[in-house]
Amino acid sequence: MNVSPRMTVALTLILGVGALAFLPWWGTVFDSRFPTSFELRIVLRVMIIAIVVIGLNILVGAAGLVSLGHAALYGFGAHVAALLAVNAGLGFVPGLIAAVLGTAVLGAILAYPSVRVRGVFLAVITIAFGLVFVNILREWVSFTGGASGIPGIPRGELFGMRLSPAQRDGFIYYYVVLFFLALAFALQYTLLFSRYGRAMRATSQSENASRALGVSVIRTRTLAFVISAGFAGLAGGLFTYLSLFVNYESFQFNQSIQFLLMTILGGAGTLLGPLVGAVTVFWATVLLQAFEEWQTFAFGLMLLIVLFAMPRGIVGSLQDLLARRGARPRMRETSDWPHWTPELEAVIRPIEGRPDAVLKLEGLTLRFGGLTAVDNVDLAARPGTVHALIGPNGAGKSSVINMISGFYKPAEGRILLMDQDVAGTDSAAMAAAGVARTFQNTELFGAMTVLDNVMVGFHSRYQSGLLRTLVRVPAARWEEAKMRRQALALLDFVGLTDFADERAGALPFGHQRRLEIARALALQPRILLLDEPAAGLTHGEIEDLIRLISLLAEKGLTILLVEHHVDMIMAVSDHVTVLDYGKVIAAGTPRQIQDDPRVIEAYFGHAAPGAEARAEAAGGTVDVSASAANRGAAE
Amino acid sequence: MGNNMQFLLSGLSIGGVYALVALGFSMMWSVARAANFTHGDIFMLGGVLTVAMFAAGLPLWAAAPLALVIAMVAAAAIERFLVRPFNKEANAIGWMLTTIAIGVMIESFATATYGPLPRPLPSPLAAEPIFVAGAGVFPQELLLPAVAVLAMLALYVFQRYTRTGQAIRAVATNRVAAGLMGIDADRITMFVFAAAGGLGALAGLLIAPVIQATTTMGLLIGLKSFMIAIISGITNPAGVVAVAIAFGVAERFIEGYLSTSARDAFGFTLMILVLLAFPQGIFGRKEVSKV
Amino acid sequence: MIQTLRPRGLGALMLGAALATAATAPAQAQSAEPCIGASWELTGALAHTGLQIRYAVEVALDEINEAGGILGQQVTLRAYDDQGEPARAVDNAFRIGEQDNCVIMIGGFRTPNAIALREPLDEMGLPWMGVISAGTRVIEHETGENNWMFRVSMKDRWVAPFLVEHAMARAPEGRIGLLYEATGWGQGAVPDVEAAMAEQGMELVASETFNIGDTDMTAQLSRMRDAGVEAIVFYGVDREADGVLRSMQRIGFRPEIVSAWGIGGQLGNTAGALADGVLVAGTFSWWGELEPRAQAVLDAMVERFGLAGPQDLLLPSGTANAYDAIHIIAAALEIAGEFDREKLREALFEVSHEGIVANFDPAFERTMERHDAITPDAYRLLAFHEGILLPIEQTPFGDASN
Amino acid sequence: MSAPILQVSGLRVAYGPITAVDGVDLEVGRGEFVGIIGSNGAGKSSTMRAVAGVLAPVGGSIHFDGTEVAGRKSHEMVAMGLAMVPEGRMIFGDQTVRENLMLGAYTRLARRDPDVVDDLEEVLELFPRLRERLDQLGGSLSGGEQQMLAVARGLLSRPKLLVVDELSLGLAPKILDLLFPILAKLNAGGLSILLVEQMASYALAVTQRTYVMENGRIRFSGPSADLARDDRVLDAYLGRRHDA
Repeated sequence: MNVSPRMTVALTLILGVGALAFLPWWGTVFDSRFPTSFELRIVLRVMIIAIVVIGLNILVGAAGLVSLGHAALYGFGAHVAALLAVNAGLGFVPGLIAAVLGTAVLGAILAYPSVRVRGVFLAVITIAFGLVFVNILREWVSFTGGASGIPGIPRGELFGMRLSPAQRDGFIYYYVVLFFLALAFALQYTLLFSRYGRAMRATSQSENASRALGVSVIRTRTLAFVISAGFAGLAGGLFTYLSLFVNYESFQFNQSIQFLLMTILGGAGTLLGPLVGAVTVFWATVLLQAFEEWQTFAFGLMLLIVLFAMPRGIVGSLQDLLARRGARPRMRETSDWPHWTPELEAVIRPIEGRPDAVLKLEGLTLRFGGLTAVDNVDLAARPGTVHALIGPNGAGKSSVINMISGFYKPAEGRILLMDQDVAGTDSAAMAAAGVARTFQNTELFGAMTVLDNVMVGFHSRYQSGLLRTLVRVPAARWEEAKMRRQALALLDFVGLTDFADERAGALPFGHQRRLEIARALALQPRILLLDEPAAGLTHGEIEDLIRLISLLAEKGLTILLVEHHVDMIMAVSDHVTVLDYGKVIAAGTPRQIQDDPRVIEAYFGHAAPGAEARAEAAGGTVDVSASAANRGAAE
Repeated sequence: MGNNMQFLLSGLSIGGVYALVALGFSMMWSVARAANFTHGDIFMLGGVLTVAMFAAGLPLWAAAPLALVIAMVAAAAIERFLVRPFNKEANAIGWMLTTIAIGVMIESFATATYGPLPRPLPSPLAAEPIFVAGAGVFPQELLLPAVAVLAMLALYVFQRYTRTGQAIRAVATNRVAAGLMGIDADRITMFVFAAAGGLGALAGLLIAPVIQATTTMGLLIGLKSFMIAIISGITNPAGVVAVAIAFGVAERFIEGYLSTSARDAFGFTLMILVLLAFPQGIFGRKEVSKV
Repeated sequence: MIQTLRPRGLGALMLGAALATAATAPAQAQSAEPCIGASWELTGALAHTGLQIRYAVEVALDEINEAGGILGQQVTLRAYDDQGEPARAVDNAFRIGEQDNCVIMIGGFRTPNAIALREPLDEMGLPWMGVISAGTRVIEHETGENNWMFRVSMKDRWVAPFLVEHAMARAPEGRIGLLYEATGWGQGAVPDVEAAMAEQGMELVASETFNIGDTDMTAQLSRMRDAGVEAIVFYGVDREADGVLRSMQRIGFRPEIVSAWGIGGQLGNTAGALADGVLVAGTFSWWGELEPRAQAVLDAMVERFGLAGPQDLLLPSGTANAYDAIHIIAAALEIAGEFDREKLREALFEVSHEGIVANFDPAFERTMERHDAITPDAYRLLAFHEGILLPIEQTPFGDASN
Repeated sequence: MSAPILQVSGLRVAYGPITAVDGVDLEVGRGEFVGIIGSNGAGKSSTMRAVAGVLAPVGGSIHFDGTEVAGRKSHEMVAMGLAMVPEGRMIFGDQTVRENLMLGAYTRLARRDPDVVDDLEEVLELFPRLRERLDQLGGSLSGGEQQMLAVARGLLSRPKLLVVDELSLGLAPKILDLLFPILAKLNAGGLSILLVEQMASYALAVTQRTYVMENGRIRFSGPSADLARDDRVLDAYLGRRHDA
């Protein structure tokens, strides 16, 4: 059974909103005391918290950034709304807008240091932020009321209706919150399944691949922070108008931990996870009251059990289970590849104007500390050709690729892309300028689908901005559909159409290599850098890869190929440059290179005097003169 | 000036606590690349167990070492059964939450059995203050920075001159290579967690006579010490101890010259700024990322 | 599918549904259950406060139920944990008022948790009885209207002059400093104390604060010493008071300490002799000679909860207040004649009750100020002597009147 | 002749979905010097890592010194007498040369083997450069010196079998001319050695027998002297075909 995200959202919105909308009237219809305003209040509180958790899910689940200070953002929103209501007499709607925007701005400020570090450093910054925030709230008594908080917040009004969750007011506030929850849920969907969501997931899974595809890691993470903060601010504002009293105690470190728990427990990165997590954890805290002073112990134990039993969270683990049970033993087959279709004409195009070289390296040099890894390398890749860069392990080939793609800054020399010196440009900009690359140890976004991997490659080519994307204006949807068509064409090109919905990490290795090439092509590159694309491939796959590279060159794409697999270099390349110890030791056609004694020595070693030593030591004789290297050199 | 001396002495005391606890974080991080959030609770156990066993009639000379041993066993068990299985999956959030959950359980268990209130631990070194340049301090408090510096030196000597110590350094540098030397990296890691737990618990029982042992005393100290370890560049023990003590002193001077209420806001803002300036921590080394 | 659920359409739909049914909603008028709800701390650093109040509440309810209950019905206690967080206290209030449908709710230790209850109590029409938290704003609302909140405890606005008066009596030059915890209670007391000082024609010479969990107060105390403080008015609880005393010992500065009710018996256990002479405002002490009725209550608590004696009653005033509060509620319900919240509220103004803390006659009056049952004339000064918190008359530290 | 010191059969190694070694059989006799050559990514190092216990094989068996050891951890293998000089050397950069060497003797120090001191002396005779640098940090050594240290460190566990993974990696020919003879000398002294090497000519010159690996399998094997004359070896490297 495979439930698409789209169906999940539609069903959840219809059934969930329907059920929740009916809930307050249950008692009236069925003549029972249920639900009392206690139960409704719990539902309300969970709905508000779920909005925070949805926001956190975007940050943690999509962008892979852990925030242990989210309660502070939530509290900031709550205080903005409360202070504006009490001091400025601002109403519900402007108050809420201010809460959302204000918190989003705070999120941007917090993002500045946060997105530049990872792991525990990020955790420390968010923890510190949360503690500073609470400290300020508590101590700035004249402004925030300190621990006594801000009481007497006037109930909000909307179109003349009292925004109260009480029955005599028609549960109006309940419906307001429900509306915002549904909105948040829908926005979560449109965001996560847009190019922005894909970019976030991409940066969390491989920073390098993201940069290589023109996705700015810093900007994407900042965006995730800001959006996540906006959700927290919204929830904070809603909380203020529910409780009509705020003080710092609802926004402390343990609350941040609870938000994170809800996210992880529900299933980070899943659509329904935040809802399930918020409901589970909040209800647990209510139900576990029966354990009195042992309740926190029971809470910890429950968490531990869930974390051990369901490492991907409740929804994530259930999805895995469903996927496993529903996995029909359908053989997915790779179609014939490379498979050219007219759709690809829009993606892979010859360079206009036919310059004499798409890429030219002049005196390129790279140093690590005292070590010169790349030493004064010259190279020119002519349009529509395959230029191979070879050399033994550690010769500096990958370093050259890394400089061209902007991952390393050269110490000296020029990198001319279409006659423009781009040396030192950062990698995301380099990608946007048309330099696409693959990685030696495939850097796929393993947890994303095969199709999404390719879609990330289109990121820098979209026209629609954030707002249009989130609201899904027709132009944005049309654009998305177009990119999707092109992505499918690229998958078809490498024979992976059947695998489009598979997790990329689950693909066989050979398929991963092909996917990486398809993804790089999505950039509509001027030059494609392939870093050992044949490593780990079977003979048959290498044959196909050779045809693919030749076909691309034929279609006018320029390719720089780093490879160990000599068969392949000889078969596809028009020109070969050989590096050893960072220096160019030979350049020419494959045939010239093949018989160059310097190349043979670099690859194979010369006749080692060690052989004689061994012979002496062993007292035997070894025919050193017969060593293959010598013969090779002699030929 | 008397007040400055007072702030310095008081700061040394709390700084010593931070230093001992942060040193544990540093040790655990070095061998396991893991931040163990139960460490604050191990610190608490050091104090609380000593008090509880002392109250149960055990003499102090027996209660204190016994508390240390229990805390060390607990720390080792946490490594074996919680950190190790989760660390393999490289799911940092997963086991960070796991250790948080265990921390909640430890604290809650302690509160339910020991009670929520602080309880005293008599110590001859905390009965009468001594006076230095017009400032008063309990000898017990000066014990803390002294023990912290000693622990750091002992750690240095241990790692430098003993076989196990060199094995710890080897594991910290490269687990695979350590295994190829015949070192059981898993056992070494567990040993380090136990040792770190011992230092944390030692801090807990040493400070107990001054601040009274409560079951909630681990949370903030643990959190702050962890952050201190991170901002000082967690793998350098001397740096961690120096920054921890400096942070403790800075806190007291902030309290003295600005206000008590500004202490945490200033302290934590300082931390954020330090991380902005030194993304790898003050004494941290930049880890080269390979493409 | 998703397109059909555009936010605007959805919102309109829900608004419409809500409006259509709002008019037909019947007002629920139901009589309440014979239960007393409570929201206080059972976990965390203040977990003992909930447990301590519970001793007295249970014993009072036992007495009442053994004597046939209220209006012939056995009365139960429904106690919930608020973990010290106001929002959870509000959750619990709804649970008590709506799900359990109790006739009244009693409150716990923390002032913010009580302040947060104002609106929900109004909404439900649920009477609330405070037994410890003393914040002025719990009872005296800025709106000038308090329908449902009552209290059998001290009130900071009245405590402040009491503390200042006793502090002044012990400060020859009237140099008083205020030292308070950074909580709603501590911060809320600042204006009260300042006002009380002004009434004496004086000003505070120092005002210092500390955080919950702080143990080193040398910075604050050094400043107070430099300001020449002779007596300290203290708002805080046992744990931080212990820190204060040890810091005082460290810097060799020991002014008189006159504390609000936050300090209980535990300070004697932790600080020992250091606590000698610390004065605490309160309503009751379980040490020393007790009236027979109070002695019976103490015996009952000791027996039922396996206590060692008065040393285990860490909130002496709070437990005594709670005991009296339950009896006042019972008496009011007898007057009301049924378990009806509205009638209970009205009856509270009619009750007269001879309690162990004071003679409540009447317990409450219709002015907002007198929603507090205990008036300043019932306040007592207690003092630590040899680790025990005693009425000051039973100690060598003078009597309450000087 | 006694049983081989190392006998590997049907070995399979995988990294997640990627199979790196696919059914490898090989053996090293006692006192033998055996090489494995092949181009980058052929599965040589993965084979070695499985043999040394750095990673667990997914299939096949490994008999070392008469015991089945597949799946044992590397530290157990060291105790049993297998030492590995890992690819990339893996020197403990912030420990001194002496400390690095002592870590090599870790298991022996644990059982208080009195011969360690003599062995250290012997190893330093073999690598006089290391004697000059005894108190320098491992990280400050040149690449060649680090490789010497790695070999010396491996020897100090007094192994029955020394496994050397990519001795030539990143080293200049000058250094290799120094290092390979030392391995030959050690072998002549009776040490069994399994050498994985990309630089085929060096390996073929010093070893007695050689396996040629390609794509996770043994493509062919034979006496090194014979293989050194075999065109197929060079062609496997340079992509030349007989028919071309």
